[in-house]
Amino acid sequence: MSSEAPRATVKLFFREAIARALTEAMRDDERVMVLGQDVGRFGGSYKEFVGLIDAFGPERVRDTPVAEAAMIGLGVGAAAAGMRPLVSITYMDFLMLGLDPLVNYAAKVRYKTGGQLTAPVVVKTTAGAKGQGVAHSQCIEAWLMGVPGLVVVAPSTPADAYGLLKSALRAQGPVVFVDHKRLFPTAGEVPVDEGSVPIGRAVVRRRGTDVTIATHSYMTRVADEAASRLAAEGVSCEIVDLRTLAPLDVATVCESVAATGALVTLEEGQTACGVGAEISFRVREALPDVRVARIGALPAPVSSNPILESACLPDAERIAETVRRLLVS
Amino acid sequence: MSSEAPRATVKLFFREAIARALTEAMRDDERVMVLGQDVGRFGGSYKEFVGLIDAFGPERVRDTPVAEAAMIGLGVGAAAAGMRPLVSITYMDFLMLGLDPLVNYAAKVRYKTGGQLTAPVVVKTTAGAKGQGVAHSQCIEAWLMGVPGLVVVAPSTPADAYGLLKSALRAQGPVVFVDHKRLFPTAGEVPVDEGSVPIGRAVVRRRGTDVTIATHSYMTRVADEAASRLAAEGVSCEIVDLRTLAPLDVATVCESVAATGALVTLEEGQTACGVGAEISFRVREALPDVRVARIGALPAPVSSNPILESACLPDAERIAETVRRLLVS
Amino acid sequence: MTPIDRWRTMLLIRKFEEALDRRPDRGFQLFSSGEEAVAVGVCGALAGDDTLMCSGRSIGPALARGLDPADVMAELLGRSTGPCKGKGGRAHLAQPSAGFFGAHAVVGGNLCIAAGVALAMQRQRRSSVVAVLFGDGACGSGALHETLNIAALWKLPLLLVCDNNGYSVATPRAAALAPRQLSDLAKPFGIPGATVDGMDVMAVEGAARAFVERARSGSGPSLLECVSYRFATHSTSTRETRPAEELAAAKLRCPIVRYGIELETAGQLTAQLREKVEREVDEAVDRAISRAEAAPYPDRSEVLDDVL
Amino acid sequence: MTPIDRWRTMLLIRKFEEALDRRPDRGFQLFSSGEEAVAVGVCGALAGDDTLMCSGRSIGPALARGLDPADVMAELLGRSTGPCKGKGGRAHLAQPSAGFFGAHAVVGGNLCIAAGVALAMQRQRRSSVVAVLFGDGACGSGALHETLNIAALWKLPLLLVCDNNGYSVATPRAAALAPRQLSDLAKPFGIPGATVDGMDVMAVEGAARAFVERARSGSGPSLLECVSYRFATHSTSTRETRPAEELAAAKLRCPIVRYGIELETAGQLTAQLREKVEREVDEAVDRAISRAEAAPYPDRSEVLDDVL
Ligand SMILES: Cc1ncc(C[n+]2csc(CCOP(=O)(O)OP(=O)(O)O)c2C)c(N)n1
Ligand SMILES: Cc1ncc(C[n+]2csc(CCOP(=O)(O)OP(=O)(O)O)c2C)c(N)n1
Ligand SMILES: [Mg+2]
Ligand SMILES: [Mg+2]
Repeated sequence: MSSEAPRATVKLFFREAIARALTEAMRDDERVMVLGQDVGRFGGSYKEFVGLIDAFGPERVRDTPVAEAAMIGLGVGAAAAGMRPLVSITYMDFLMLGLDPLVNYAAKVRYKTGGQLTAPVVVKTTAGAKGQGVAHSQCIEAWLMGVPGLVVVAPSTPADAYGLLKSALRAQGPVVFVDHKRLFPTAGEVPVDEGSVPIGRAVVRRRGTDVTIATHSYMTRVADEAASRLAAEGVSCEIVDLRTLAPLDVATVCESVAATGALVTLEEGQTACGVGAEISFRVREALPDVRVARIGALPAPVSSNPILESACLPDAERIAETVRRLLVS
Repeated sequence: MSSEAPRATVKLFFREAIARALTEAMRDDERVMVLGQDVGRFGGSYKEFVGLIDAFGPERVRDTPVAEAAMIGLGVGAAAAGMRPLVSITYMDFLMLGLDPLVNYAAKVRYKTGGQLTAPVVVKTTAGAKGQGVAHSQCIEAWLMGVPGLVVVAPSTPADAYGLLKSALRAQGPVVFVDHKRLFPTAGEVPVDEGSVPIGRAVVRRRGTDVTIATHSYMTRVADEAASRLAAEGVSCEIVDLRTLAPLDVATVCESVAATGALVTLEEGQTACGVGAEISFRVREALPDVRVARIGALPAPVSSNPILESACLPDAERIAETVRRLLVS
Repeated sequence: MTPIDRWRTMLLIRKFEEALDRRPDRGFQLFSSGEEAVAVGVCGALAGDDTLMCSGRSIGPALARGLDPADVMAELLGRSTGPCKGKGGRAHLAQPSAGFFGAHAVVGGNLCIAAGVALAMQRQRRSSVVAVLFGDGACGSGALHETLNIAALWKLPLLLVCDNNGYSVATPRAAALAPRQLSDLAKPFGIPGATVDGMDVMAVEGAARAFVERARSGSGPSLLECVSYRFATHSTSTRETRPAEELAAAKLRCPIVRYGIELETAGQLTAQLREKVEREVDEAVDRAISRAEAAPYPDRSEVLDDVL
Repeated sequence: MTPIDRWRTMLLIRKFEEALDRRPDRGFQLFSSGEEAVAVGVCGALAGDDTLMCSGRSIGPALARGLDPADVMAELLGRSTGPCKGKGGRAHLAQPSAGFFGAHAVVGGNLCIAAGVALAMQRQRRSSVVAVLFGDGACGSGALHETLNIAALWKLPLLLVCDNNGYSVATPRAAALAPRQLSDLAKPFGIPGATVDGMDVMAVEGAARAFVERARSGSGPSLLECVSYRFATHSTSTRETRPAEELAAAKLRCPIVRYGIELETAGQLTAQLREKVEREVDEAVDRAISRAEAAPYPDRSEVLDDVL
């Protein structure tokens, strides 16, 4: 952001920010279309597609059967043939069913055809737990970070959801856009003027001096809650919201960690081979001596049982405790 | 191994070690069966099932259609209902097609049923590149390491292939057994006496003093080649063969690294959120000050083009160079 | 199952779900009111050694299979006295020892698992049959094709029951599925299929019985489509978008009312008996609720139990 | 396509593969000798604006679609002058600008991609049709079901061509697939299907032509099964396990010999013309080899190009 006058903003729910980005993209680019379960008249499980079918009709906003493999395959094939489809996979758990066309075709088609084809599809999918149990709660974005050819974004605010989706719908190749069940009903300021947020740039969400918390998606909000608690104890946390997971903006994290001297990575998913493991490695390549800790779900499936769900997932207290321990170490 | 008289051994190819383990397990346990493409009369793409159909008949050694999701689903369901199936997925790339039953059911069924059911299925699959191109070369074992409820083994020698498969076929829950295209034709000594290798224990393959190389599967052999080169230059490498990736035997790696003071992780797959990222994190929890470097494929799909395939994958020279750089750092 | 038991079980499902729905702590639930005849009809055709699987819409199937309502309620309300210790909940209810292999919330994902259970039955030379309930939504999924093909080749003792309630969430079946009849999907594989009125418990049970016997005799799988309707919204957190007239018309075909009238006409359900059964069902539901209420929640410390 | 061109193209595929097979540096290849009539018949029905996709068994399809043999040879031998710069190779050959959208080596994995390409054609209001070749093996995969269903619902301009060569690697079709005829798989979806002799190029082309016109006119997809036989082993590194008599009998049905006799009988292929065409084909193959030999390999430094 430059030093010019602050941009006028409007308050939008996260789900409205998604609908707005799609509305603008579909207005500007005839090639953009939406494929997904209940995305048409129903407007999406989280109402994030409300209004699109009225504006653009059922040819461009298509309800699909429950067939994740074909849904992604169709999107990928159409993308390779010149369209810009967004495919909605309501639960990230079921992205597993469509990994073959995404990973084995879309991510590789540019390479394997020597640049003749590319598949600029956006696969939008919803991660995270909210009382729906073991097969509707997973966060597998770390898997995608290890797939050359894929871009992965995971915004935490309506403004970034809007701006990153705009960028994703203009990207060169496939983008996985990860949102979160608990984010849809959150609200935030979004610039009134049309624009976009560049892929590949993290942002400092909260300034602090004692420790850097690097996180993404819904956990950014949980980190902020922890940071407020810690502030009351005199501990100052800087929060880096990664926003894009592939390519990772290591520079922004390093800049923060260089100043604070300590890094806590935070993700809702599993830590083993997770986002935090990767960030930690990359940061320590530049800053070998910083203190590091990571936080994620405990190594168990996420039950729909509210007690077990909350026991499994990171919360403000676990984050605060981890920071406290790290800072005395 | 104890200090008793050395056990008598016999030289077996890796593929023969697999067939032997299955033969013994099927003889001992009526519940063991094999499901896979071309596993019957044909004997498997790598001849690793040769002889089984003659010994145990087509009811227990079943050719399946090309339907990876159903193959794994059937194995998982049969396992939950009291059988001990081994499902063969010829290429790990196509494990993607069957991740839903493996991850969303098998890995979670014990948890979600409160211990009423468990699914002791073995999914045997072949990772790695050998001239077959972008969709037949991938190593995605790191994904599986982040799935609570899954055990993942990846032997590098015929003896471990035999012994770990024996253990896998007796495990409590689902096990993914990862072998490698380039390992099947390798030979090694296997104990004459029947036995097994415990899950969850790494092993030091080569003793050394200057640096620890932690690796698994075929890369263990490439590491050894690099270590021999480095030995000629006076650099002494210790090689830890992880053998089991989940649960990781961090203690054995740490013991080695505590002595050498330097760790290089080596895998054939992608480094981002990979096996090396995880090992590095875990080792540095115990030993924060060791020097660490990681090696994996370059961030590109693996072409069938021999020049590009070899440029993408780690080789002895890249390993040696990484070690040299690390030791002067 | 006696006629009165059939009616009682359908009523139990209805009242059980209504009671659950009234609880503010019920969490996310999928109800099956309107579809009781499908679960009850299928279970009427199963023997004790057979086993049932279903989708996330699992309350009807679990109760139809004869699970203790108190156990089911405890599980749904997250109590550790549930058969899954409160870990499974609605979408993953299971009690294999009671012939209920369980729910699985992945649409289509239960089909090949069910075929695997049937494979185990076959290999263990048991004469048991596996019945698996799934929605019309699952018929768009490739898992059905893969399962039909292998089940046909291997003659697995499997009854595939499509509870076609006309919608996948808000998408009408016709917008998502090209086949004229969903049971036609079995035909290319040489698998027998049938489509019956899923609001008619006797039609469901009759068709299921023939297919179960067929499977039991070693002749392999079959596909039964039961055309039903769901009276509730897709889930407790889903908004209603179906036309009000359609919903009203469907409610007139209520399987419980309909079967009740049949039994009355046949002189099998007197006003007195009806009152008695209704009272018993109410008591069973009350008991289920109070037993669940009295039961403890799991402790946070149990989060890592039963993983490996 | 003229009759002589049809015969020439089949001969080109055969001789091209034979020449490639003789090279020690050919790497891992899948040959289609015996199956030439399928690719050539289907391509005979396609217009210039249509596009073809196929499985990893891609040499026949690429040459049938009219790619320059020298370009194809360069790609297969890993030269950077190939249309994919030597990165794709056999399993991933592609030249979209020539109407060949390309090969994809995931069995069944090309089906929904092809449907997506057809969706793009439809949305772009082009009158183009997508033809996708796949093996009998792919018919066990759920991807076929999902693709058939959506293609039927959306009336996609898609011709699904199953080249049923009777085997998936070493597994006979009957051991892997329950349907009596693979084209029956289209029926439940209301999609027209046909099964033809895949060793008869005119039968393939005739059936394909009707289905392509249907698709072009907006009437949607169809499924064409071509019953063929593969003369070579599954791949250059696979052992042969099929009965010798079966193989010998199939070779008697060679599509090239057969069509050659038909043309001779019709007076369209004289001895002289035959000799001329054979010589031209030999020259084309020689030229392909020598052009490829003269071309450079990619440099190791190109490993990271074209990733993102
Ligand atoms: C593979 C998969 N995709 C999406 C979902 C989300 N989802 C849950 S229920 C449902 C509708 C299923 O419809 P149907 O099979 O007809 O069953 P019904 O809800 O009507 O009982 C969907 C799409 C899921 N659970 N699994
Ligand atoms: C999803 C998937 N599973 C397994 C394989 C390995 N594979 C390569 S070719 C092949 C046989 C396919 O048979 P078919 O479809 O009949 O084609 P054909 O080889 O006969 O041309 C198999 C199983 C694959 N490529 N993709
Ligand atoms: Mg339904
Ligand atoms: Mg074949």
